[in-house]
Amino acid sequence: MPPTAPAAPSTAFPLRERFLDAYRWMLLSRRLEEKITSLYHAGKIVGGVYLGKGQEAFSAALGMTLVQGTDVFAPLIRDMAGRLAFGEALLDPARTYLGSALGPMRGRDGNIHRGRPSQGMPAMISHLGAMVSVVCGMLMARRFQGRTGAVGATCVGDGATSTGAFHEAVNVAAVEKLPLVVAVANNQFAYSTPTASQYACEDLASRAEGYGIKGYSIDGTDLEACLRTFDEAIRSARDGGGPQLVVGKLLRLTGHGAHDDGSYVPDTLKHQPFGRDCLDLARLRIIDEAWASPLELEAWENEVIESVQTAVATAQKDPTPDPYGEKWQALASTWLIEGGSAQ
Amino acid sequence: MPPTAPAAPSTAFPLRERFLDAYRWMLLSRRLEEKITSLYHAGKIVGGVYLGKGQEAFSAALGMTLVQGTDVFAPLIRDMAGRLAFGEALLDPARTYLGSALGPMRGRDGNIHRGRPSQGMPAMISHLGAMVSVVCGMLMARRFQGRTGAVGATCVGDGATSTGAFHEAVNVAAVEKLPLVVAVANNQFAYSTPTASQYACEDLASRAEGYGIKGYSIDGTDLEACLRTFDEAIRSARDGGGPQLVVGKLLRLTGHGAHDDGSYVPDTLKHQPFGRDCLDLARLRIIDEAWASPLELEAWENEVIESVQTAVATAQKDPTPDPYGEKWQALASTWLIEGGSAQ
Amino acid sequence: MAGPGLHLAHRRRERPVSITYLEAIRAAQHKALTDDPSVFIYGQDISTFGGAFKATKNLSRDFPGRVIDSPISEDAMVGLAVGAAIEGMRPIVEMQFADFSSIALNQVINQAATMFWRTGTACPITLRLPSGGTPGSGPFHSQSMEAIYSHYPGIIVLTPATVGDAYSMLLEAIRLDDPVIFCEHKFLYYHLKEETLPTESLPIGKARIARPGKHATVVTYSAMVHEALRAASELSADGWEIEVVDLRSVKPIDTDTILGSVARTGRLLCVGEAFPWGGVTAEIISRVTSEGFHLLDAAPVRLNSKDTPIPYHPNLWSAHRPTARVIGEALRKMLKF
Amino acid sequence: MAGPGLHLAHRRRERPVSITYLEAIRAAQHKALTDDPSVFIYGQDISTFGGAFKATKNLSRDFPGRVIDSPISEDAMVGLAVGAAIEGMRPIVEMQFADFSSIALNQVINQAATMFWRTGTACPITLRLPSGGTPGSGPFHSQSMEAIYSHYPGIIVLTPATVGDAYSMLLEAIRLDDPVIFCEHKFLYYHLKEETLPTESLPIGKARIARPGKHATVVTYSAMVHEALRAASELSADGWEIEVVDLRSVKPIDTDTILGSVARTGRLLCVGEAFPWGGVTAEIISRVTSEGFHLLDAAPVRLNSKDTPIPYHPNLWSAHRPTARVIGEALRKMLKF
Ligand SMILES: Cc1ncc(C[n+]2csc(CCOP(=O)(O)OP(=O)(O)O)c2C)c(N)n1
Ligand SMILES: Cc1ncc(C[n+]2csc(CCOP(=O)(O)OP(=O)(O)O)c2C)c(N)n1
Ligand SMILES: [Mg+2]
Ligand SMILES: [Mg+2]
Repeated sequence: MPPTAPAAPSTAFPLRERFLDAYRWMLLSRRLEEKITSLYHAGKIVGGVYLGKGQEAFSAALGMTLVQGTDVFAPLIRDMAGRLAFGEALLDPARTYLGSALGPMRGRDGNIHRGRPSQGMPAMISHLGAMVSVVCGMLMARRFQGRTGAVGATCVGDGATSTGAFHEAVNVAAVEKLPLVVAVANNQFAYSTPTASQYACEDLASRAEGYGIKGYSIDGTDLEACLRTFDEAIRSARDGGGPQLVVGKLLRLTGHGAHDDGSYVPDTLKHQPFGRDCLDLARLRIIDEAWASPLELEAWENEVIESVQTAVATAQKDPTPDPYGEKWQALASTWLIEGGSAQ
Repeated sequence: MPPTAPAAPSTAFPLRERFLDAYRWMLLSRRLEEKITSLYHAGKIVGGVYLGKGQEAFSAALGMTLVQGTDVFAPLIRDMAGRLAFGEALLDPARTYLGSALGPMRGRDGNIHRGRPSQGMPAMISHLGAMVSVVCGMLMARRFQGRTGAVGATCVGDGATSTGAFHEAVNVAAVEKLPLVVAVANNQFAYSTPTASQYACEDLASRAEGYGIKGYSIDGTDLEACLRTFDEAIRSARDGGGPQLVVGKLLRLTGHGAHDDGSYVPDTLKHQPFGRDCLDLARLRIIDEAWASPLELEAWENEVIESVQTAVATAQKDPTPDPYGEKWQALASTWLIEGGSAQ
Repeated sequence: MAGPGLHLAHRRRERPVSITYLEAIRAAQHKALTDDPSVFIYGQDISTFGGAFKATKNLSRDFPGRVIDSPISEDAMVGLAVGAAIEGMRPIVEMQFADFSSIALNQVINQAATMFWRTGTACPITLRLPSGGTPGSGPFHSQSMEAIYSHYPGIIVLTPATVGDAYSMLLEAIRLDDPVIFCEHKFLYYHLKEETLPTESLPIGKARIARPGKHATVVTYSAMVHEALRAASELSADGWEIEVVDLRSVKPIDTDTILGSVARTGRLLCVGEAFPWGGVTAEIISRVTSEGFHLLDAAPVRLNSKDTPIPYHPNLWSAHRPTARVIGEALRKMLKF
Repeated sequence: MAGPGLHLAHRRRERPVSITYLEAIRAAQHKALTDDPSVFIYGQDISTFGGAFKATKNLSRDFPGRVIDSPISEDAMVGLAVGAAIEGMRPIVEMQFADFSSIALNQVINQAATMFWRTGTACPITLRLPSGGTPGSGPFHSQSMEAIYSHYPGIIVLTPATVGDAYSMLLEAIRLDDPVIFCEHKFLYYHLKEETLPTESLPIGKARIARPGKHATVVTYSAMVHEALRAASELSADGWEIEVVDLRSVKPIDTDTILGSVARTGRLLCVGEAFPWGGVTAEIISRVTSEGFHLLDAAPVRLNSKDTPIPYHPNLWSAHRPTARVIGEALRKMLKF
């Protein structure tokens, strides 16, 4: 797995280090998701597959800038890059997608719904917008417990901004001045629905003012912009600046899920600047700036592919959930669980 | 009951006529609510009593500017003035508050929950924010049916802006570019909760931009401002300008309900300009401008009191709901109603 | 609005090709849009995309402007439908999955369901809920929410188990003047096929004897009808004749048909896919034992899902919900007494 | 977290003044805030104002920063509580009225209730729902929502009927590691008084024989316990000894205690204030007839509210819900067979 960047020695923004780090997380995410997609088409994956292609820069920059162990990160369906960058073990997605009994969800929930809440990464429920208030609560707990300096970040799509849950939670965060960073990956579609049928404002970042919070609007395919903006937003939240709303303009470079060809996405959008592939852009930039040699780039590629293969191979050998061993206990208070004829 | 203003002959804003009309609706509302309050304290009212004191200018200006029969008006708990100005018969509130079987709700629902949905005035449910989308639907229906030129207006408080329902509905209205006017009576409190615990922005009107709709911020105690702003907003909505968000700053000059002394409202707020009584202000303005003589003012006062007394007297003689005659039918499809042992 | 019995008056025979449960739902919407200009459909991705399950495929092409994509705002979707219904429209709302209707609960139970009783204004809305479990769908794309909606007054809750019912009950639902929750089972969408669409059908509110029998009655609905039928044919090898009652509508419940069946068999098994506490199976047993106590020769039995969220992994999922095997076992045990 | 039986270990005797059901709720929260720094309360108007019913009066004064006013955002209120619980806090959320929890349903049934099963992380939140009817409160300030929450896995649903239970069950609820829906009945808030707070109590999950008897069993809960007790004492004038079982907790249900009672009496009447379809009464009858069929000498009977929204006018309201009179009539009729 890619190494983490050494802690920045000066207050100057360590662009090269961060950029390279992010690039490697993006690469890992892309290759892992490619592997998952081919497993999906081979019928090896149970349940849906939703991909982050085109959103890796935005997601990785966020995940990387958070500090695992201190901060909270509530990813959504296209945040493989951010998850890995935040510190999710590669085996977690591999096991979950492959239906292993040993993954964090033990076959009870799947794929994008994985998480480790007690380690700062809630396991999303499907209902869009619903995780934002959960992160608020995790931050409130830190405030009660005197654990200062923590930030909580969560991702949503353009579509999720239309949910009442999103609105209520962002407003609560603003009222409580919580160190919340909400990253909106505006990928121009919610499933098949274009933004014109989702909202009527120019830029979703313009919602920030109405909540009394700080808003940022960036090109989500530009890794440097993502890194610098999340650095600023997270620092500002950490320093007591209250909630931050970061909107990244980008394009979903895949169907809604692996089952969807996304044929409704018009070519005109694909040729817009925000329709470019952030991974390609990042690689070109690295070459351009000579931040890494072609050899290094190739080595990373191989390294990433190998770690993906190892994780997948491990997960494929795992046992699947055993329905006979399952005790069907939805309560921690086991003595209050009813058995009986009703089931 | 006060007469309606003659149709404006010119395009110039007929300030005097509108102002005087509005004043009389405000007066009627105030006197009716005073009567209801004293009946409440005498134990004659069933259920809660919520009053519009301090909000009559804002409410009446809205109700008056809408056209009954064409437009939709979904009032909330402090809109006695707006309801009457829109065309609600005085007997409707009188009967509802007094528990008459002959009121629009027939004893099934009470007081502020009254309405006549099929006549353009939905009967609010208690859940705040929930009526906004209903108005959207009433406007969508008009669009489908080719009934053009209609506007739908609804009122909410500062507190209701925190609901997911409010957010979802305003956004839907923006996406569909519906002729919706949302009037936010920012009376500084939601029950006991001050605005500082409700939202963190400077002015709720700043939310308009984030929805891509037009916003207005006015002094809700200034009747002229209310009349002119609603005139503009309603005209703009009628002309295809999409949703309009009008925020009126004012102070609730009463407890949350007749049961509440509102002792938590700090004196400093009461001494702010927006803490003044809009009815007093309007009367002073009339006298100042010599728009009506003291004799006329007195005549209106007497007229209003008489009509209130007549309505209340009528309602008091009405029969109360008869539980034995009640058929307990929640479905229009009567043949699908279950009787039987379960009840 | 058609009264009882009239509801199929104007139907003509549809072209006789093999049609799935999902296609029947699409056909019913097509017919409703054709017959009644006050019908429109509102939901996520239902317009040109044709819906997550393609239940509205081509409808926006055939009925421009009447099949509208909504934002991801379930509360507002239902609120909007209620408002339109007040004004005489007959909206259909498609939830992308039944599970997401939890967001709209308030508008359903408090706004739509109370409208007629409170104000005398009818509220003819139809909410289509793609319901029930399929392998790999997990806790939030598998729920059966009929118990939640049926508990509240002012709502009709339908659970079609056949292609024919998917078609005729949806058509009738749209014509009813009340809010209808239409629980269409995703497991049946593609599996279930019939040759033609029905030209006649039982009215809403009537249960159907899906298989006649005399030794025991299974009362069930939706996808579980097919598990019960499988169990019944398995038991027939041993000479047991199991009667299967398909409720069709869970609110109202056709108690008479159930009592009639139990009168014949003396034994009652209730099967539902929903969670075990309360719900349809409890309601049925409660009614039968209250109103037909003397008809029972043995204790009634019920089968529901396990009392946990619905698992994602197919291994767990198939153990979580009742199946033909489990139903068969329960029947054999019951028939011993 | 305390296991069963341990839950009252550290309680001392409270000062012996007359205390209402509402005051007991306040006292329990006071004690919880005192005993456990991880407890906090979140809700509308609960801080300096002390809540719409004054259930948190003075608590923000005594526990600064731990009793927090929320915006009018029920979904976010519960979501926030879940997040805090993940991190080891024990939040109490006050809904201003149970009816408004419809807005929070999704966070309750899908977020809180699935947390432990899905992730293994405990979710100890307590939702206080001021529930049930009072005269003049109407359709949206009177609801009893226990059936909705009990249907979903992963939730404990409590319905205290006495001052003592309001106190001890709330304390125990806060200590449990699972989401608890605490249905406190508004009709009992001021009416119900006891001399002291309990120092001991039955654990959650156990029902209580509120009145022993031998001719018939009434199983009920919350405010209806008192209607049933009134009916029972009325019938005692005619020599009938009616046993009244107070469920205390409707999920889980103490089926053994109920079966024990029915075994003694042979007759079962279930009474609930909630709507008639499904719910507690159906669940009880279904359990008793499934598990104790041979114990019954007559058909079980159930009484619920009418199947309409809850009326505002007291005339209608008193006819909508079961009362001592109606319960008495039902018992007399049942005792004839
Ligand atoms: C409340 C709710 N309604 C509907 C859905 C079904 N759904 C799943 S993903 C999706 C589109 C999401 O769009 P967006 O928020 O833009 O995220 P993206 O998929 O583009 O990353 C929808 C409608 C859901 N998950 N939750
Ligand atoms: C969803 C919801 N939650 C809680 C309540 C209880 N409640 C009734 S009025 C009120 C305060 C409303 O404040 P605001 O919206 O500012 O209107 P105002 O009373 O000031 O006119 C509250 C919390 C409710 N009616 N609906
Ligand atoms: Mg999107
Ligand atoms: Mg207010």
